Amino acid sequence: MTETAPVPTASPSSLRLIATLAGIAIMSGLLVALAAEFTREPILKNRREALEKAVFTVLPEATARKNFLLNESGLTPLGDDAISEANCYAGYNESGELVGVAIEASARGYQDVVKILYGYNPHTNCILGFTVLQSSETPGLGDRVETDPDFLANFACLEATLNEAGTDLKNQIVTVKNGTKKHPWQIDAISGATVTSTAIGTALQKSTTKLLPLIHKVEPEFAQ
Amino acid sequence: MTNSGTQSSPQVLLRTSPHLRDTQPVDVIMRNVVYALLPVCAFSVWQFGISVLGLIITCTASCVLTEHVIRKLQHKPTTITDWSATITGVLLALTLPPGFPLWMAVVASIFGIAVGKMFFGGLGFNVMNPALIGRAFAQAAFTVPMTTWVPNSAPSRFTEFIPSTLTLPFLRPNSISEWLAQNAVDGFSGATPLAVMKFEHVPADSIELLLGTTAGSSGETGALLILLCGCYLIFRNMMNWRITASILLTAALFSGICHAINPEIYPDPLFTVCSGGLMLGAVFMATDMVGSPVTPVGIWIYGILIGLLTVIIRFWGGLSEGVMYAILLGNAFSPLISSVTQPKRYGAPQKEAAK
Amino acid sequence: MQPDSLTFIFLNAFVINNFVLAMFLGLCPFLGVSGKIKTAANMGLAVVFVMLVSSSSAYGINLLLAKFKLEFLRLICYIAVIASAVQLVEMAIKKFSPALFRALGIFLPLITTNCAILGLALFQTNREYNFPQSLAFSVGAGAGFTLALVLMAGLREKLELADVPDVVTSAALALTLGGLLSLAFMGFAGLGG
Amino acid sequence: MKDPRIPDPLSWSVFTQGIWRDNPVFVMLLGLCPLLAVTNTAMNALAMGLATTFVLVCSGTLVSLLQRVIPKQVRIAAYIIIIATFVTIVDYAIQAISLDLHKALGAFIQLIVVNCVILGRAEAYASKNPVVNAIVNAFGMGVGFTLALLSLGIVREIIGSGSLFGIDLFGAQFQPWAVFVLPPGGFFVLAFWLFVFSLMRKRKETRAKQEEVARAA
Repeated sequence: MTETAPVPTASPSSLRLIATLAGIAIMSGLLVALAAEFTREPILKNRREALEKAVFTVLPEATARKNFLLNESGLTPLGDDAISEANCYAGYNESGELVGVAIEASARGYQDVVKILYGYNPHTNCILGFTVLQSSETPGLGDRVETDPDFLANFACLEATLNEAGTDLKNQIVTVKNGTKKHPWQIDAISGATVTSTAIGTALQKSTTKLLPLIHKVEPEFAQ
Repeated sequence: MTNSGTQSSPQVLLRTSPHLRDTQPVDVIMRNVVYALLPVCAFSVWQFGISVLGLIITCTASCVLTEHVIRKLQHKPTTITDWSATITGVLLALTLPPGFPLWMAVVASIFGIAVGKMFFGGLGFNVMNPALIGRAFAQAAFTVPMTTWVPNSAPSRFTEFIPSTLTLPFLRPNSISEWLAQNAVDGFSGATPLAVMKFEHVPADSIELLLGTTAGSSGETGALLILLCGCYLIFRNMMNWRITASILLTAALFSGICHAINPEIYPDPLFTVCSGGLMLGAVFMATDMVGSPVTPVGIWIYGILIGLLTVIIRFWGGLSEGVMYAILLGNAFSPLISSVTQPKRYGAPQKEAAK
Repeated sequence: MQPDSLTFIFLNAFVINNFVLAMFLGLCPFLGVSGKIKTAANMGLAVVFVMLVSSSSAYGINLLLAKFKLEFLRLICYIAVIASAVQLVEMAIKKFSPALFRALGIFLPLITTNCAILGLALFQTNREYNFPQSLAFSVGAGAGFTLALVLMAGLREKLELADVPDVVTSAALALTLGGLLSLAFMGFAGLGG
Repeated sequence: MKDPRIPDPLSWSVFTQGIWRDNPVFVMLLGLCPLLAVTNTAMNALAMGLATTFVLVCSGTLVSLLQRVIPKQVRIAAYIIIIATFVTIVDYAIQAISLDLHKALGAFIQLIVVNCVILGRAEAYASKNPVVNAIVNAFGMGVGFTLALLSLGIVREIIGSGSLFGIDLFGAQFQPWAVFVLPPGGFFVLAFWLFVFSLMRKRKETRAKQEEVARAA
């Protein structure tokens, strides 16, 4: 697209130019608005399903979910469709008891940022599991964090207990070299994929340090 | 690998070459580089056993054969007699892990020669070091085998192959855990000194690094021996010592500064220079005349750039070793460096060099 | 390094996930305008400039659209803004620095269809960068684009004398060079991690 | 490419032009950004191809219908708005069909706007030809583009992950060559195809020359 073609002999008035462009713009605006309107429901449904699947993966016992916004000023319940505004999702079992909270976290991986969703049970102080929401880690290496059974075994119950004052973790979550895990708050790295394993650990450590004190403060409010 | 682009291409000679050795025929220089590499090969076979011998033979044979076949397909006389494909094969083998599956080594050799060299018209026109292109391709394609290390001086190294070496083509490498259990010397961690330093901040013993009794790529251990072999080439005036010197000095200086700031995380200069593939790269790969700048000042800039990049990737990158990428990037930068440092022509416009 | 720090955002677009070599944005000029180092550098300069302008205007537009809940118009607005930004930049340069205009002149109109510019605006919106982050992103992306272009030009100038086999077309050659550069840039993965 | 005032008669070549003789990728080297960026799996390649075809056909139709209405001076701006409209629609449609697909293609769906193939078709063909021709030609171009995407996507997925359309081909023991699903692989596979086509062309030329010589003798 370089330059417009040579001007024809009878050039139309600029009014007509503007009018044509405006007409086309209005038409396309209408078309786009229509498309957005028609697809809103299915897209929301897809988002809900994707989220539900992720939440139920990290909170295996959960059968129902509720969206919340958690920040310094407290816990705000949100509607079922407010997925993008929420930052934590509570999961409940069939009898309506809270089985855990799913939270998003992210950290620097090998190639780019790794985004995960992890489940946390405030009663047992355990991180119950995680699922990768977004990553571009090396195929066959970094992406093993989701499939490697030894690595996933770290998350049977990864300890995240608050200190007495309730302001910080008692023991910081840390990723250690493959085969040297000694404590329940350590993550045994995948050998050869140290960077991605560490990224998962860092994401969990950062996010729990920030959010656990808040969660424990408002825990009763999660109840259905 | 030294000056090589001058064999069949009079155009290249037009460039201001600062090198005295243009008087020596290419194949003589190349043959001497092979001689200089032989002690390194012998040492690595002694260190890691017949698996490495297999690796060296496989890589060399596939490189030479690839070049020969491509020349035949082009209906042109073969160029394997200039020894350059041999050097590429040997160097590639020396940069691969000792237990690397042979079929993958063949793939890396073919890629290095075919895409890295013949695609551009063969010797003298390749823009980057073919051996390193082969290795970078293998690193990106077969990441896990490329970062699986075995201990040196395993007891059975002269009688049996490391199981992963003999993996069938197109299959994942055979498991070496059983072999490791039988052969692992006290507390072998499955990592190179560089990786141990990077991820656990435990430096290896410098004497071990100098002598080469550590884990690592086949031929990169034994910094002292590599340096000696390089000295032979320098002594015969077949290698540009400025490149080697500037890379090593820059790397040492840079890591020395970092070490002074935080000795906990950053290793000392001796470790930086002797560990990993830096010595092998600085002596035998960065000095490849085809991929380095042609101006005297450019040579120094090129060396400094490689030294800096190596240390940057090692200290702050996701990989524990960065020499290979640093040299490839150095090769990529070298036409630019040449053009910026080109002596001004008489009557040339004021703003000659862009960027 | 924090994933949302300005340094990381810059480095990420500059070398780690280089705009051209890892994200494949701006390939047309990468293959088309990379014959000479000088031209490539000028093109890069023009792109950095336009990127800064269009990235900041895209940031403003996005704020406006979000305020009125008109996100579905985003793409149309972005492309319109970029096209006008290129026009404005062209006019401004012409007025204030005729020398620069002569150097960049022919490249400026080409930039509108450079997908690196629109890609920049879209990625900064997807990643929800704030204003300083958007600026760091656009400078990084522009620098990365320039670097890739200039390196490519250097290699191609060098290869002008090469005895390249006649079945290797210049496009295949350029793409292979791009692949090799991309391979070399993989060394920057995880930088600053 | 031809005199703009004489509309093409509707013929088979209007359709096939985009598939072989003027293939947007292999012959004209257009639209390379999405071509390399999303072809790490065959599925992504197919989805991208279909999306592009949809935009090509729709914008071609509209541009052809409006060719007498749009003044020459503002035609490019008008085309871009029309294209952006359909791209936005496709973007929403893909989100409604599958979020995973949308995530895999990412911003590259929206980047269809700056795919030179589409603007090029609008400018060079749709704006000068009857609607039916414009549709058929755009469809042919779309098919050609999709084939190019697939030829990359299939090669990259088979070698790079040992599968095709997500179906495992060689079993668990196969060692995938990960480089092919990484960025350098995209460059190399496209360069490989261009090399192969150039080789074929050369062969054909040599054979034609030989036949000529033989006939002369």
